Formats: sequence, structure tokens, C-alpha cells
Amino acid sequence: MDLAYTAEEAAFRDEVRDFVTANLPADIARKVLEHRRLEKSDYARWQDILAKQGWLAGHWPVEHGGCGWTPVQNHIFDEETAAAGAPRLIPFGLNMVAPVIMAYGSPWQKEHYLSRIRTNHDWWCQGYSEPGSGSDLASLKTRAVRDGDHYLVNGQKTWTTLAQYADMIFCLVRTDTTVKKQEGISFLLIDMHSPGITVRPIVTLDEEHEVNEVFFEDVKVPVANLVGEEGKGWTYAKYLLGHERTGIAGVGASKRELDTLKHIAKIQRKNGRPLGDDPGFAARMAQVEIDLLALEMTVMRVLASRGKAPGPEASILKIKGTEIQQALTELMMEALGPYALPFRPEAMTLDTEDELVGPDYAAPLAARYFNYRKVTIYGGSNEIQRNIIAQMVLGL
Amino acid sequence: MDLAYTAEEAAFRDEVRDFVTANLPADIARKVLEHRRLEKSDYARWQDILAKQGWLAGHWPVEHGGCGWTPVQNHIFDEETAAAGAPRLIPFGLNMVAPVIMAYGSPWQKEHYLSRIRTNHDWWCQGYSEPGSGSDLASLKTRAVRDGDHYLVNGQKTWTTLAQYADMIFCLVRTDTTVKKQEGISFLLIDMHSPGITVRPIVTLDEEHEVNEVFFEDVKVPVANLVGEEGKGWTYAKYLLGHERTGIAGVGASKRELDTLKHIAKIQRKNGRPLGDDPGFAARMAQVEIDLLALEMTVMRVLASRGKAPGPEASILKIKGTEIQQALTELMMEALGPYALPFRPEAMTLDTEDELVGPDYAAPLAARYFNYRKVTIYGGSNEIQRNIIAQMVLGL
Amino acid sequence: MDFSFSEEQQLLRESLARYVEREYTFEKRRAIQRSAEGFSHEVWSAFAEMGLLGLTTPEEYGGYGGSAVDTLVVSQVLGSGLVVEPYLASVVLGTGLVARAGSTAQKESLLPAAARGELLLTLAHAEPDSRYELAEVATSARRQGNQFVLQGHKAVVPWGAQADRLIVSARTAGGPRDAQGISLFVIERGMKGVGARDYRTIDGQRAAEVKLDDVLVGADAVLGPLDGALPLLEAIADVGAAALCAEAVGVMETLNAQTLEYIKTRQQFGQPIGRFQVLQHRAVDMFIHLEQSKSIALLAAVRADSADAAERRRAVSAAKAHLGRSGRAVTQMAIQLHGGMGVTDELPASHYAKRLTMIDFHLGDADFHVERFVADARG
Amino acid sequence: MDFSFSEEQQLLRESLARYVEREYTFEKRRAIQRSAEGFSHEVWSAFAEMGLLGLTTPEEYGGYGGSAVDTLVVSQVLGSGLVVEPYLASVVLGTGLVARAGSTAQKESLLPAAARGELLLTLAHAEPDSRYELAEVATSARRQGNQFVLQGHKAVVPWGAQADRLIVSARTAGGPRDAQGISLFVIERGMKGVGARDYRTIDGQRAAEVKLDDVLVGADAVLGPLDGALPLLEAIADVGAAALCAEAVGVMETLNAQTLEYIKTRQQFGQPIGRFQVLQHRAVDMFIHLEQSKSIALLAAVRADSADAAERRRAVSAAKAHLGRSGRAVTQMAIQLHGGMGVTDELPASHYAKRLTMIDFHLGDADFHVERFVADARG
Repeated sequence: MDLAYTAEEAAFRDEVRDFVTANLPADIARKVLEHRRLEKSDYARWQDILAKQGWLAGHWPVEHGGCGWTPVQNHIFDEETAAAGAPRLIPFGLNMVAPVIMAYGSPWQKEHYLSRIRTNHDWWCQGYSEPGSGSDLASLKTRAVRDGDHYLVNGQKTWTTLAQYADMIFCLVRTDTTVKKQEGISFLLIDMHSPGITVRPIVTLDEEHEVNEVFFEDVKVPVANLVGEEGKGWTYAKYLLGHERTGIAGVGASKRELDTLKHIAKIQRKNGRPLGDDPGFAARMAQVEIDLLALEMTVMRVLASRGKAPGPEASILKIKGTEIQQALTELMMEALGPYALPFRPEAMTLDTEDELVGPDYAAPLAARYFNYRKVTIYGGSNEIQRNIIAQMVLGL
Repeated sequence: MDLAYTAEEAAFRDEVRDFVTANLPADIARKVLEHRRLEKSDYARWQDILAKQGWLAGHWPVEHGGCGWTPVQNHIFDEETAAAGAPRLIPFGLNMVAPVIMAYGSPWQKEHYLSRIRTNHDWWCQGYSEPGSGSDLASLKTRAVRDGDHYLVNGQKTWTTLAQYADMIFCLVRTDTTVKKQEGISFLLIDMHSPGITVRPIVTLDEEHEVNEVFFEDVKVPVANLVGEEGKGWTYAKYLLGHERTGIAGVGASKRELDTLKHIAKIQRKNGRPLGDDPGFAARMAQVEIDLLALEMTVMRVLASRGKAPGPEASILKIKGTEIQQALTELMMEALGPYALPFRPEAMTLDTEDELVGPDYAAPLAARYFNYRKVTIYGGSNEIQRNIIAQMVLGL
Repeated sequence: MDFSFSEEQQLLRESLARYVEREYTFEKRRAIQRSAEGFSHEVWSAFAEMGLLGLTTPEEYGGYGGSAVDTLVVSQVLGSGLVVEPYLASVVLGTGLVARAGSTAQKESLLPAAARGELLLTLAHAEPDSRYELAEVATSARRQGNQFVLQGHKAVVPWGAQADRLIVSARTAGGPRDAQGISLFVIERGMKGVGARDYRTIDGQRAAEVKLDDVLVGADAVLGPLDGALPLLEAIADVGAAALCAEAVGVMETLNAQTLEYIKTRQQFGQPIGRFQVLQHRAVDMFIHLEQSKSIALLAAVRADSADAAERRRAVSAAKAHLGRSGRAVTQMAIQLHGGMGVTDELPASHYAKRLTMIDFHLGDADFHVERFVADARG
Repeated sequence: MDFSFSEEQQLLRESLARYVEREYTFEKRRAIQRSAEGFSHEVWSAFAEMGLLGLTTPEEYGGYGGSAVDTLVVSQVLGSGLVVEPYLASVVLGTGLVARAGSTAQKESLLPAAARGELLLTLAHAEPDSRYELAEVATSARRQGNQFVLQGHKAVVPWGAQADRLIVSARTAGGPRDAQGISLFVIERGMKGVGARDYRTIDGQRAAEVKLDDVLVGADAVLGPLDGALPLLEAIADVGAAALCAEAVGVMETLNAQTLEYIKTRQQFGQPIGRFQVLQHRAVDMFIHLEQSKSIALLAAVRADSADAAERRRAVSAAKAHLGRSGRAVTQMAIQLHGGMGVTDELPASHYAKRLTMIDFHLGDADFHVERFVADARG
């Protein structure tokens, strides 16, 4: 039992920190730390910087062009970049489709797509959910019909995050309607620039545009873009979901947000004293901090015990991670008092400053609280995660 | 909209208060207020006093020998007696079997049993639950087979509160095994002194004896003791459950316990100051007080809107009432600090005082916290109550 | 004890509910919010015609002399329909203050016009660092001969840029947190030195930062007792808080109904999601919150007019704290039960959710009111 | 970073777990509890033989010089088996204090005997009004020549009537809540003026009120620095709290397993009640609490021995606060899922529930530790 980082890990942390200090653009960091809107170019700029360093896919195996970081190194990387205010890495290519391609993709897919992901060439998005299939993913209806050397895809995906920027989408599609629903699903890689694809924004309750509907009308997809075997899409999807859930604990980002919360609580006043000195508010902050401390240890335990592909226990990380994220947004909003009320989308960029309307950190926080209600819904709602644990871990 | 009591109600309150002040034995009140054990004789003495005054069944209709109190009067009576430290009235006769007999009993049953309940002659208990049928009450197995002018009863009931004192038990029994499970149930009134009945104590986790198993071995029950029709027991049981749930909000008793909690918090020290001055503890107490204030209003609204037999909405009263009761026991235990630990059953009587071991109110409180976990389980667990609301009120 | 509403109250509720249902569609609300002023003069006039705007105005000034229970009836319907118009600011707070403490001249000049919908009032009280503390006033009103010079910054003033008259609190004596020394002034929005920075609020309304820069007003602008306005502010804030509780109940009632409807219709795994026990129990918890909230909001409304300040404060703080917490809990469950749809702008429920959440931030949040409840009980 | 236990630790855990499973049946535990002393000398001797009682004793005094992580390993198994024997009092706290601060003479006279199971130690520190504050000591130790006269009342002393030696805190200087002026004394239970009122605790152990009435001790009874024992008390209390957290994890693990087993077998409505989604999610919440508790208890154990007091306090307070709350939550769910059976004396689960709940009341409850966590961070 030794909870200290090894000398190598400590050195790696220093290396990452130094790199981030030297290379993370200040304007991007400020946007992240102040909860402002990130443009496509912000993500792209930072991912290009990492790609140049060879770190965009640092956690990938060396054979696929990664650095073969250990899970602990990857955690350190997450933590350091998050702390400094780096944007999250868009996971759809790096952490979602890439593991599937590595495990089940054709040589060409590996050669072609993995290198383009690693070099930040393609922006990927995820085509899973449909209007009628949210939690019940296997009921999806988007059809892909084989027609010579390509498929014709028709249907609709929804809740597609940042599809408006995407070059590629990985999709679960139905290739066979005559078998059990899980068995008729295939996994396709589709060029978002293909004729027949329309992206329509979904505006969220904070009036932001982050998710989309994606419509497919007779979209031609080469058969070479089928991953693995036809009808095995469900297997690949489950494989992917396991990978998705580790990162979702979001410990690094939550630690940063906790610091921000403490900073805000120092500035906000209650009866002429810092809000952070209020025993009730301080206790609530401390309880989130304690939960987060426990979660961080739980993440490390999972990483230590399993290496890469976490089992259903990883659902815990999703549940606790998102609960903590929400608790932090809630406390930040509460901290503002009446200044939680102003809603000024123009303050989501760095250009428009207006010190008249409350402290400069205030404007995005209530909107962010509402936006973050999504985190217990997406990626398999927390109810679905609990069902998974009940069945797969507890045998209920 | 007028939330003031009428002049008549205010006068009634004064009358009850004066009577209780003059007639409630001080030793009994002390036991109640200090959470000590009540003996059979304590209950009996107080109920005799009320019976003599004609108030034991004050809320019964005049035609059955009651005073015909309105629901509001009954609430006032509850509140005043509870505040003064009167024991709760044992409900099994007064509030549970009596309404069933009034509604469905034979003239003889009404004449005979109602008068004996009203005069505190018979102590009743309830024969519903069985080892295999808790929440799933309708699956009960105790059999009653018709044999001439009597039934022969065989089987077992459990969780029978204070059966060790009881003269009578009302039982749900299976008289027909060939029909749908709800339709084969009948409602019998059984003399606890009958040959073939054995009562076996169940010791609870606080080492108290409050509940029992009751075994029936060829117990002869006259057919005259069948309530209503054979096979209609389920209907009567549901009728009864509706009645049980109004009182279970326990607002009067919870108000008294809240006062006790505040008293304790004034005496207990934290860092040399009264615990009640601690912002965190004070806020938790206040939140229970606010919940209770809301619940009292909800009870009054239910009473005002429906008069007597509450509908499924009354499940709210059970849920919130018991949650508040538990919150109060929890805060009391917490208030004690390390003095929650001593477990001294001998302190449950008034005789053995020992001021050395913590403040005099301390000894029963942790045991009481554990005992009170029962309140969200019995009388239809709170999960069952939520199922009822979901189905009957929300139509889910 | 009588929980029934009077015939007048029932009529009022029904006619308002009918109007809101027919005229105040969700699309119309959206258009109103996006308009320059953020509220609809047409709706406001309709409210005036229905007698809503003079509901609590004394009869001699063209109103109906109604009670806080009448306000509850109206506020609850406004909540159900998610009406954004400045009823709380102008009718409950503004008119309420003038009716309680105004001079005859002030009443004559303000009340009938406000009741007719021709004059919009608001209370400009909070300041950047005051949070919810009513006694915390740094804005100064310096005597200058027979006049006063106002200087300061009023924060998050509801409809501060739309109101015709602002009732501004300012310090005429004492230090920044003293109970004594606070006075109220009625000022015109267009006066020299009055600046209002208008913005939307996340719950669909408007507010403004109001800067007072050497604003010169006459002695006749003083509303109520000089130096002694705090009790008046406390009383009107409680009336306002009770109205907010009633509005919250209306919002919650609709939000619950929408959520119930959604889980009864949304199909997953071959059945409506409302068949899943976990979601059923969540819906039950929402229902219990609603019933308890109705109860405590009623108590607050009945006590809000009470001459006994302790009784009033106790009931209002209990209700506002309760609604703060139950509103938060219900909102979170409602969004979660709606799944992805719950976080879209397109769905009415998400707008109900925003209003229900943010009511906690008006006139004292749950923490504030729990603490006041505790402090008052300690005496 | 390495989460694995050493081979020795694994062996220790396995042999202790085997012993507890075979020998420490629930019925045997019940008999032990009902015995005059409330613990079993036979079990205690077995523990001595297994090396448990000298686990943290320095090697030169007949022990193994183990760490707080070793203590975690043992405590967790003791928790799983709901062992009542005075391990915490005598081995973790008593032996721990002597090993840290005792003179050579004290070590020689106490440690080997304690490690052999021949001498039972306890810490008599808390007082009737001190709640969980370690600096709050009113018991006095008045100098009388070369001796000290102890006077005071020590409250809820674990195994205070069974221990052979009590380590008593008393004030040799300063006022009742001063950090300076606290000293420790080793006294014999049978000394003149020492009275112990023995009683059971609700979590199945024993404690006593210890009255010190002019108890005369020599200067050689002083343990550790005169007037400066508070840091020592704080350090050992943290080691104890970390052990309690580990024990709580063991209790929780068994309680969860029992509950899971119950809902898988108990039939209602024609199926195991574990088929109901609401109960499933409750079981999942219990599982999540357990996993998070395991994590934080590990952190506390690793940091409990740390020379950096700030690091130690932070981890221990986090863990103890977490276990206090998660223990409470898990207990309540476990009892509820057991239905009526959950509140019976006959069921082992109810005894696990009592211990898990009451661990919060030993060495600082969740509120205490959250407040310490906050205060320390503020500095």
C-alpha cells in the first residue's frame, strides 16, 4: 500500500505541467476558467498543440502512434491540463471510436482513421441516440441497406454533441430488421460531408448550441467503412461504453471547479463577511470536497486494479462524478445570491466585459447550472447506470 | 380562507387542556415525555380516565356512543393530549377495528364490541401480517375453515403490536383457497383467550418487547365473529387502512418531540455553548420544524376537504409524518454526542435514576432512534405508500 | 378553520386562468420575452381590465383592497402560466409600499395610474454586496437644503429599466448595516443622474443595475418614515416572498403535470417510462413536495398581512425556505425525468424549471430564511 | 501508487478472517456480550497468539512495529465479524500512546504485557460536556510535592471498568479549553479514589463513567510531555479514527452482503423483492457508499501515521466525516430493505446496523470532522 506517486510519475507530472504552462494559450485557459463559450477554433488550437507534441493520443498504445501512457499517467495528464484550464479533449475520436477501431477495425481503418485522429485532422461525433431511443439504445431505427459496395443510410440521430463541427460520425445503424434487435445493429463510420446529411441545431435551455439532430437521407457509405462484422454493432457499442465511462468521472475538472468555487466564496459577501466563512456554506463545500477526495481514490483503485477497460463498476464513476459536477455548479450558482439572475449570453465571449453587472465570474454560472443537468442524463442516464450495477455487479 | 380556529374550537381546546391538566397522572406523563417504557397499566389507567369522561371514543359518531367530534376537534384533542405527555391511545380497537365494525359489523358486534372498546374494556390487537406476507398482505395463509357454527383457525400472524396485553384480535384469514387471493379473505374477531392461541415475543433491536408472533392452532371462533360477508375481508381491510393512515401523521406527538429536542439542544454543550446555538444544528432543527409546519397544514387540508375517510392522498401523511418522526429521533440522538452510546435498559423505568451517566434525558434516545426505524416499515412501508400514490393518485 | 376560497377569489382565478390559457401561449410568451421591453403592454392592459393591477390597491384609489390571499390566488395562476409580466414588482411590491406608507399626495398620483396599468412601479433595494440582507444599504441620500441627493448602485432591480417610478432605499443616517437610518424615495426613471443597465434574467424576466449619480429629489419624494423604513421594507418583502411562494406553487403544479404527462407517454423498452418504479417514486416525491408546498404557501399568504410581525416572519420564512428547497428538488427531478428533452429550450418544461429554481434567488433564499427563522425563534 | 496489501498483511487478514468466521459466531458474540466482563478472554488470548495485540507495538517490546495500514487490515476484519473485544481501546489507543510517548520504564512495564494480552489499556479522555473537543479538559491534576492529585469525571470511557490501566488526561495548567496545560497519566484501575460505573453501549461494547476522587499518583505516572499532551492526543485520536473508519468499512461490507442476500431471497408479490427497481437502486446506493468508503478509509489509514499533522488531519477528518454520513445512510437503507426483520434483535444485521451507526459517535462525529476539515483549510 503506497499512495505516493513514483518518481517517474512525479517527473511526468512536472513535464506535463511545464509543457502546459509554456504552451496552453492564455485566452483559451481564461475561457475555460471563467466558464465562457469555447469556439471550434479554441478546441482545435489546443488539440493541434498537443498533437504536435505527440500527446493528443498519449494514452494510446505505441503501436497505434500513442505514447503508451499508463492509466496513472493519463490521470496525471488529465489533472494537470484540467487544472491549468485546458479545454477537455473532444472524446468522440480519441476515446470513443478509436478504441473500437483498434479492437475491431480493418487494417485500412486503423491506418487511415487512427492517424487522422491522432494528428487532430478529423473532428468526430457520435451517432447513437435517436428520438425514439434514448435509454433504450437498442431500439434504434436508422437503417443502412447494402447496395453493392456501399450502404444507403436513412434515418435520424439526435443529441449529437458538436456535430456542427464534425468531419466524421460513428453510427449505430440497423442493417437487419429480421433478427433480435441487438443483433441487427452495425457500426458505421460516416463522412459528415456526404451528400444527404443535414445537421439541425438543438438549442439548450441556456440558449447555447452544443447538440444537434443529424438527418440521413440516402447517404452513401462505402462498405469499407463498416467496422468489424455486420450485425455486431451492439458488441462494439458496449465495448465503447465501457471506455466512455472512465473519463466521465471528471476528477481533474472537478478539482479545478472546486478551486473556483472556493475563490468565489472568498469574494462573495454575506453579512459583510466572506461567504466561505459562513459555517453552513463552508460545510457544504467541504462535503463536496470530501466526496471528490473519495472519488479520486476510487478512480485510482479502478485504474490500479483493471488497467484499461473498466467493468461495470465503472458506472460508479459516472454516477458519483456527475453528482459532484452538479453539486459544484449548484454551489457556485448559490454563492452568487441575486447576481445569479442576470442572463447575458453576450458575456459568454471574452470581448464583452461589463463590470457593472455583478462580479466577472457571475454571468455564466446560473446558465451552467442548468446546462449541467445534462450530465446525469447523457452517456447512459444515472438511472441506467444504476440498473447496470444492480444487474451486472449485484446480480439483482 | 381562514386559518384561525373558531370560537367553539378554541373553547374545546381549553376544555381538553384543562381536563388533561387536571387528570393526566404525572408519572405517566413523565414516562412519555422522558421516553421511558410504558406498562400496560399506564395505557389502561389513562384510557380509563378518558372513558369515564366519555372521551376515549370522542371522535366516534354519537350513535355509537362517541361525542361526534369533528376532524378538527379530534386534531385538537390529539394535539393537546400529546403536548401534555399523554400516552397515545392504542389504536387497534378505537381507530382500526371500530370503523370496520361500524360500517360492516352485525348489530350484535356493534352492540357488544363497540361498547367494550369505548369503555376501555377490551384491549385489541391486529392480525394482519404473516411471516410470508408483509407488504404483499393479500398473500396471507392463515386458514379459517367453517365447521358448523364456528371456524377453526390455523396459522400464524406476526409483528402483532402489544398482543401480549390483548383480549381480542381482528384477523384477516383465508376462508377460500379456490378463488383469486384477494377474494378468499375474511375478517374475523377472535378472543385472544381462546384455547390454541400462543403469543411469542419478538425482541426488537432496542431489546424491548412490543411486537409478537401469534400462533393459531385449531382455534374455535364463533361464526357470529365474522365481520360482514365471508370473502369480503380484503374490502374491509382496505377500508381500515385508509383510517389507519390519518392518525399516523402524528403531528401532535411530533410537535411535542420537537419541543423536547429544542430543550435538549439548549442543555447540550458544543465548545462550551448550547448546541442549539450551533448554526448547522439549528438549521437542521429548523428544517424539521418547517416540514412539520407544512405537514400540519396538509393534515388540516385533508381533514377539511374530506371529513372522515381519507383517500389515497393520505399516504402522503404517512410518508411525511414518519420521515419527520425519524428525523426528530435522529437529531435527538445526534445531540447527545458520546452520551448516545450508553445503553441502559434499566433506565427505561422511572425507578432507577443514575445521574452519573449523562443527562437524564439521554438514556432512551439512541434505542429510540433504532426503534423508530420501524415507522417507515409498518402500516404499509413507505415504499408501498409510494406505490399507492403512483397508482391511485398519479395514474402511473 | 376554512380552506375554501371566496366566490370572488374563485371567479378571479377562473377568469385569469382562462385568459392565460387562451391568450398567453408558450409561443406568445417567447415573443414577449424577445421584445424590446420584455413584457407585453397588451397583456398588462388586459390584467388592468380584469382588476388584477388594483387588486391590493385601497378602494378609495381605484382598487379592490384585496388581501395577500387574493395575491396568492393571482400569483399561483401567473405561475401556472409562467407569465413574465411585472406583477410582483409593480403590483405586489410597488403598489403595496405606496398603499401602506405613501402620503395622500403620493397615493393619489401613483395608485390609480398603477391600477389602470398606466404606471409601472418597482422597488430598487438590493445592492451589489447586500445579498438578501434588507438592512444592508450603502446608497446614500444626503440632505441638501430641503432636498436630498441620492448616490449609489442598486443591484438586480426587477424591471428597473422598464418601471416608470422606482422606490429607492437609501441611507439618511447610520452605517451600512444599521437597522436605523434607512429611508425610501420615489424617483422617476428619467430623472437626471438615474442610469439603468437593462438585461434579461435567466428566469425569463428583466432586471437592471440602477446607478444613482447625484440624483436630486424633493422632500416630497420620501415615502414613509424618514430613517425608519426598515420595518416597512421587511413587511413588504414578506408580502412579496409570500407571493413568490404562491407563484412557485403554480409553476410546480404545471411542471409536475408536464412531467407526469411525459413519463406516461414517452416509450422506452417497450413501455411508457412511467412504468418503471424508480421513476414512479420520483413522481410521487414531486407530488408530495407539491402538496406540502401548497400547504405552507397558504399559511404564508394568510399570515403575510398579519399585524404581528413575528407571526408573519415565521410563516413567510418557513414557506420561502420550503419552496426554495422543494422547488430545487422538484426541478431537478423534473428535468431528469424528461431526459434530454428536459434541457432543451424548445420544451416549456425547461422554462418552468428555470423560473422555479430562480424564485429562490428573489427576496431571500432558503438559507437566508432558515437563518431568519432560527434567529427570530432565539429572539 | 500501489493499492495492494503486502503478503504479511494478506496472511494476517486471512488468518484473522478464518478465526472470526469459525470461532466468533453470532451466538458466541451474544454470549460474550452478556458475560460479566462483556468480552472474551479466550478470544483475547487467541488474538494475542495471532500477534494482533502487538501489531503496532515496537519490536523491542515484543511487537511487530506495524503501521496504520496493518491496523486497517485488522480493523476491517473485526468490523466484518462484529467483534466486540477492546481492540481499539487497548491496542490502537492505549498501546499506541505508550509506544509513542512512554518512558522506557513505562514501555517496559506496559507494552510487552499488553501485547501478550495480559494487560488491558484504555484512554480515559472525554468528559461530560466536552463532546468531541480534545482540548476541553476540566479534570485537574494538582501538584502535591513530587506527586499529582487527580480530580474529575471522565465520560463514556471505552472499557473503563475492564481495563487494567487507564491513560487519563488532566489539566496541569490553563483553563478548561486551553490547548496548553493538558497532561496524561497512567493510572491503575484499582487505585484509591478511582471509581468506574460500568454499562453496556448500544453498539454492543462496554464503557464506563470514571470518577477520579483525589487520586494520588507519582511523577512517574506522567505519560509524554507535561502540559503539552494535546498534540499527542490529537495524533492518537486520528489513528483511532482511521481504525474506526476501517472497522466501519468492514461492518458495512457485511451489512451490505446480508441485505443483498435478504432481498434476493425474500419473496413478495410472487418474486424476490430484489426484483423491484426501487430496492435495486437502493442496493446500488449502498454499494456506491461502500466503494467510496473503502477509498477514503484507505487514504486515512495511509495518512494516519504521517509526520505531517496537516496531511494526517485532512485525510482522517475527510474519512471520518464520510463514514459517519455514509454509515448512517447505509444503515437506514439496510434496515428498511430488511423490513420488519431489520428491527429485530434476533437478526445479525440489526447489530451490524447499530455498530455502523454508532461508530459516528466515537472520536468525533461527521459534523465535528467537517468543521475541523473546514477550520484546518482556513488555517
